[in-house]
Amino acid sequence: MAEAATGTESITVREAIRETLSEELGRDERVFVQGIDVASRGGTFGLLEGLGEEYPERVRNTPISEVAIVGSGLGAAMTGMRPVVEVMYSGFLGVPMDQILNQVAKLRYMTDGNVDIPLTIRTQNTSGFNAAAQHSQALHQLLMAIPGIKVVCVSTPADAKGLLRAAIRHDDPVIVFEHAGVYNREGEVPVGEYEHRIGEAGIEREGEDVTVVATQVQLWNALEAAERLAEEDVSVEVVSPRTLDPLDVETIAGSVRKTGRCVVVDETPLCGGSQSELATVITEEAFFDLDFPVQRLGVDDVPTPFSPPLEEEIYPDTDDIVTTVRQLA
Amino acid sequence: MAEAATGTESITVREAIRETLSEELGRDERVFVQGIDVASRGGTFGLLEGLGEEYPERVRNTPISEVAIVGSGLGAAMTGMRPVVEVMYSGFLGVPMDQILNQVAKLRYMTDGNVDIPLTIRTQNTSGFNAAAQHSQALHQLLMAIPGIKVVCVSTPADAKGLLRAAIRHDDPVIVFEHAGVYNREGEVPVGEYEHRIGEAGIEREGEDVTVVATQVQLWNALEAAERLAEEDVSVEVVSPRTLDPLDVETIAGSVRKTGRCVVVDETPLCGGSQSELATVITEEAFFDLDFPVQRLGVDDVPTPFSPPLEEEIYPDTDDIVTTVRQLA
Amino acid sequence: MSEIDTRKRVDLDDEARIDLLRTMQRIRAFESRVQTLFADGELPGFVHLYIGEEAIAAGVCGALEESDYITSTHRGHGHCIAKGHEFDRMMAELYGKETGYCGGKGGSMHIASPKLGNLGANGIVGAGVPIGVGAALSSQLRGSGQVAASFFGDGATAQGAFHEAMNLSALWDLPFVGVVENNQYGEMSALEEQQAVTDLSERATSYGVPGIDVDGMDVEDVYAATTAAIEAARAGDGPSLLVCDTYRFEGHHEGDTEFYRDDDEINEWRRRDPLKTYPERLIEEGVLTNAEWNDIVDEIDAELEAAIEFARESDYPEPESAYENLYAEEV
Amino acid sequence: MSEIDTRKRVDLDDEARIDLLRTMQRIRAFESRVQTLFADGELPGFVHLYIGEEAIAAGVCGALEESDYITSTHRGHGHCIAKGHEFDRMMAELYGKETGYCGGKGGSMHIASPKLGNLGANGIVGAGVPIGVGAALSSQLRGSGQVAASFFGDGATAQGAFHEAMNLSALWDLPFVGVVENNQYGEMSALEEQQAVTDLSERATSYGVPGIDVDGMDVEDVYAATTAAIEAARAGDGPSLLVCDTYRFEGHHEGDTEFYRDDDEINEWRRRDPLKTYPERLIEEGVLTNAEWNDIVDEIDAELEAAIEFARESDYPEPESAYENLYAEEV
Ligand SMILES: Cc1ncc(C[n+]2csc(CCOP(=O)(O)OP(=O)(O)O)c2C)c(N)n1
Ligand SMILES: Cc1ncc(C[n+]2csc(CCOP(=O)(O)OP(=O)(O)O)c2C)c(N)n1
Ligand SMILES: [Mg+2]
Ligand SMILES: [Mg+2]
Repeated sequence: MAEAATGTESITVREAIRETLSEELGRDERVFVQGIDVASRGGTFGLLEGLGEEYPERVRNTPISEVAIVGSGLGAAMTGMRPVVEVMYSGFLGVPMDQILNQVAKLRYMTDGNVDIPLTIRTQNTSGFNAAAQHSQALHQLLMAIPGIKVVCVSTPADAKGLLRAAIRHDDPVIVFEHAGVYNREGEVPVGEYEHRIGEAGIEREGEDVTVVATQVQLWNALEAAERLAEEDVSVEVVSPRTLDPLDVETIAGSVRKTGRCVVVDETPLCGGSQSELATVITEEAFFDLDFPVQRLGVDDVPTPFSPPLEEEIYPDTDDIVTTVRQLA
Repeated sequence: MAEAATGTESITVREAIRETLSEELGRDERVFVQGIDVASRGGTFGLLEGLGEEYPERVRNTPISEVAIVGSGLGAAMTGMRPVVEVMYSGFLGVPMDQILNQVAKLRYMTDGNVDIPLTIRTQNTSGFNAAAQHSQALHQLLMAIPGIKVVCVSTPADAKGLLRAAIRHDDPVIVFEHAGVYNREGEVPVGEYEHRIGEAGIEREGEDVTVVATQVQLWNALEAAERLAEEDVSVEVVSPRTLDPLDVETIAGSVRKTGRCVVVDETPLCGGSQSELATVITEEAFFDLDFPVQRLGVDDVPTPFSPPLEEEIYPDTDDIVTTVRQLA
Repeated sequence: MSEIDTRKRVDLDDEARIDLLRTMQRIRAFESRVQTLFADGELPGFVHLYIGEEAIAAGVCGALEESDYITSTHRGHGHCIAKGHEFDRMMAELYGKETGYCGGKGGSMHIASPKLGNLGANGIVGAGVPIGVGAALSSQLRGSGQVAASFFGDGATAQGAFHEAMNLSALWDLPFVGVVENNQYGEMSALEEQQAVTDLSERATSYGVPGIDVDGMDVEDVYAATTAAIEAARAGDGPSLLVCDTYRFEGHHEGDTEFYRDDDEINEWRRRDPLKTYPERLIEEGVLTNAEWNDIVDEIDAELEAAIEFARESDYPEPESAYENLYAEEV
Repeated sequence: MSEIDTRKRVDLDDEARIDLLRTMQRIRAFESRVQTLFADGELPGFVHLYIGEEAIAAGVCGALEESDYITSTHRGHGHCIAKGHEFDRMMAELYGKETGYCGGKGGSMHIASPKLGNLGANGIVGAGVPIGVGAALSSQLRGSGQVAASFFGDGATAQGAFHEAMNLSALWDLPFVGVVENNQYGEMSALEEQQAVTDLSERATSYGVPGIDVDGMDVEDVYAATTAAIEAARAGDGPSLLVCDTYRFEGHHEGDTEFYRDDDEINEWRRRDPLKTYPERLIEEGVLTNAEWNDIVDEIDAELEAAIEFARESDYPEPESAYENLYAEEV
């Protein structure tokens, strides 16, 4: 944890990301940002607007070359820089996957720790924009399955600030999954150089009856569901993993040991999804306290269709969470 | 199922693969094989030796261009051919990952079924060859997480023949994970045009006390462990999933409902590994019959180190399976 | 490898020339209506318009046979229209309706009918090129005489997929035509900010492939170059790379503020608008009267309005259909 | 973009020339012993030997400063030796011992010491090129004056990663040198079976980068070309691509039966063996006496035997160390 925060302010995820990048660029000359149209347009969804003018040398537009974007970021990270590279949509991660799987994630290990890799990869999951199958994906489950790169996921403005800063200052490669669906979400954020600890989950709402573990858009749905269920006297504890790999098993399983019932909600397809990983470690840690098997909500193993009613169909929503919790409670 | 088999013969996995490819090339002019050095050297581990001379037009050496190898296979599959493309090591799958993730797996869905994609991708997991981190990987968990491509894994000679033939004749994309560690394994195979059904698991050994679900090298270890445990009067049922996606939940969970105890052994790293997916669906289906949480054996979330004692350390072996089963029994 | 004479005059009779013009106008009209429909909030998702680049799709697909293949891009409506896709099912797809070419699953970035030889529009820059090369390989193996053409942008030439595919197609003398739609920008960044060498036809020399500079604002030049490339391809002389200079008159996608370019540049290019210059030329050359041209425009507009009506009145797909057609063989 | 005069004579005094020879001999001696040790079953894993290609590593690394960077390949022992890695820790790594450069975690395909400027040997063909370009970017951003050179094979030029990296390095004028080790084969397939254009220096023109044909059997030619490329790089004139013609005298990896090439071809190339021609030349030119050369050979052999002894006597790493050093920051 860098400096203690004094007070909070209410900002959006979008603002938190921009602010944090601006601050880190200002604080440390080794930090630079590269990606497609990051300097001019401000990257995906215009998040970084103006940053290119503030730091013309260190906010760099690249060609449309994800292998080179990630690979050159890695080379720079091994040689004294702290790059923050952007892959516009998580759906594009397949393009530079070898650089991530075999280079970024393995080079430190293969050299027995003789080099640090302070590389941050920013990308974002998308749902709800009718952007169709290639652009609308949640893909953090693939990265969780790769030892050697840490995976964090941004749900709230505090996450955006705390996790992105932690990633940039971290000496290991970290991939930060943002989500297009939460960029305009507003929330309280500690002022100052606030940093989340990588590997620490957060209890976003306390409760007694059922634990809901949720990320990104689904975290907001879970909080809404909890609100609605409270009216029915069902007390829901909402846990945000924040760091998906490494996972804060203690906090998450601790909650489930208390409630005995658990729902995991995420937007990854169910087969091989993050839900399965979470359900498994929760079950291992809290087996004898569980009244029912951990319930998983996610996409039922199809790509994301374009048409609005189809896209709505496949993603979990607040109603789905409410219904599932009710069945357990 | 094509034709009924009459009798069996004992062959190796290696022979079964070569034979099946040769037969399918002979039977159907739409089938062709491409990959690095497949024609001359016979591909990875010389498996396809001589096939290039039998079918010079349809067994094709490619440049070292996995994106083009897979992508052109896809284009050919959409236009009347039934390509079998080879990615030498599963560790190289990161290179053509976008073609797999966004093209092969999504094109049928995105066109609402207006095109079939009878593409087979052959690759192989490796362990035990001191081939180090990039070449020694089990990566089928990444593919299981992608809806739109079916994932099968070859453990025995019968699998090699039955699954590879099924993949080639299948109208959907199938990725066949072979394993360098089982190529020389011998076993009984039904003669004739034998085909496994995609989506069907196999009970490789019947037992009453504990279910061990295992693949590839670990399946052979599991069978060995079962043999040893039998001497201690522990009766182990060994299940081979064969098809990892779609998974034959009924057969696997059926076994666990009977035994009440389950160990899943695979060579994927534990976080996000196939073990978590299997443990989750087993737990969901057999929760109230389980005496203990499903136990997972795999790699404890590191890449594969080169040095023999280190590599031995990280992979499960027969002893590990025996010990784990004993704890449950 | 063959030498291709791009300046070879192709025989285009009046009817053929009018067909080229009609195709361009179909695209222009379609895209213009899509623009307003999107602005009106009628169309969900992202939309990348082809306005300004019509001569390329019309010229290339005009030279292809119906049975030939194409792969398309995120900016793909023009390719669809030129390859024979109908307005109504295209429009329905943009609305996300069940009557769309993809039953609503594809949308703007993925409209395609493989049955019409369109192997897919692609949201991944560069990813269609290896697929196109695979169709060419298939054609070669089957001895079918078909050609495959892949459309892609200038930006895509920075992607590894483009290079791997070009090398393979050249190595195996595949009947393939790579069509670079060089509209001077990849998203909001100019060509020279993305490519070390802006003369993209240079990238053909790496593979010993003819790299042909084409005036992408002149449908006949595109047609002629494509015809030559196709002839070479069908003759077994291997692939070509056509670098078509063009310009998109609208933003990268709808909603783009276009802060990165000025009106002078846009106006300069607008003077070369193929939907201005080509009808003028045909009228001047007596191929077409003004009245006939107006009739064509009206006819297309009428068809388009009917298509919009069709789309609007079509039903959304049943939600459950989201789970259909992922696989041919269900278990 | 700069014009590089590759034929520019470089000043090489006697000592420098002997150093180049010594480096080559160090590589040859090392690889030859590795070959027998592997045949004797002493070394686990896969081994790809650099025998025949020594002039490239020696010439390139001879021209680099210690603080400059390289990225290496599956055929990387020669690069390591030329970049200053010691025999003993290299040999220990090949044995999988804890005293190896990577504590036994890397092995033959991944020996590297980032502290010596070697950013990693790579088992993925082509994957080191973007990493090298990133080191050059870092150097440019830090204003450190360092150059990065990436070694890769002819086969790797068919990989997209190579192209994306070359374009980026050229676009940004990065201090980067791409070194193609064109040994005429990728695995068991000849250059012409893999590359549509076998003159690989053509691939530089796509990026406006000097593509320099280098005699990869002549260490001074390699040294001269690299020196020119480095000068241009340090002057801010951007990257170069050196295409070094060479030949591997042994199989692709140990165990390769070499069915795909005949003795005539091998013998033809062996006549140009730099470990035959260069010592002859230096002796002929009076730079070195026969006796001095023999001393060098003996000295290296002695060091090598000591290194083997060191490796043999070193311990295997503790099994638990398999779980160490994945991360700098454990949670
Ligand atoms: C692999 C990948 N990277 C980035 C993007 C985001 N993107 C969509 S269109 C586009 C620009 C493409 O430029 P170009 O190829 O010139 O085609 P144009 O849009 O100009 O027609 C980019 C970067 C993408 N879709 N895929
Ligand atoms: C991405 C990838 N594909 C395939 C391989 C298997 N492979 C290892 S070395 C090699 C040949 C490489 O040829 P080249 O680049 O010319 O280097 P050389 O071995 O001749 O030095 C191949 C295909 C690999 N390691 N990585
Ligand atoms: Mg463009
Ligand atoms: Mg080679």
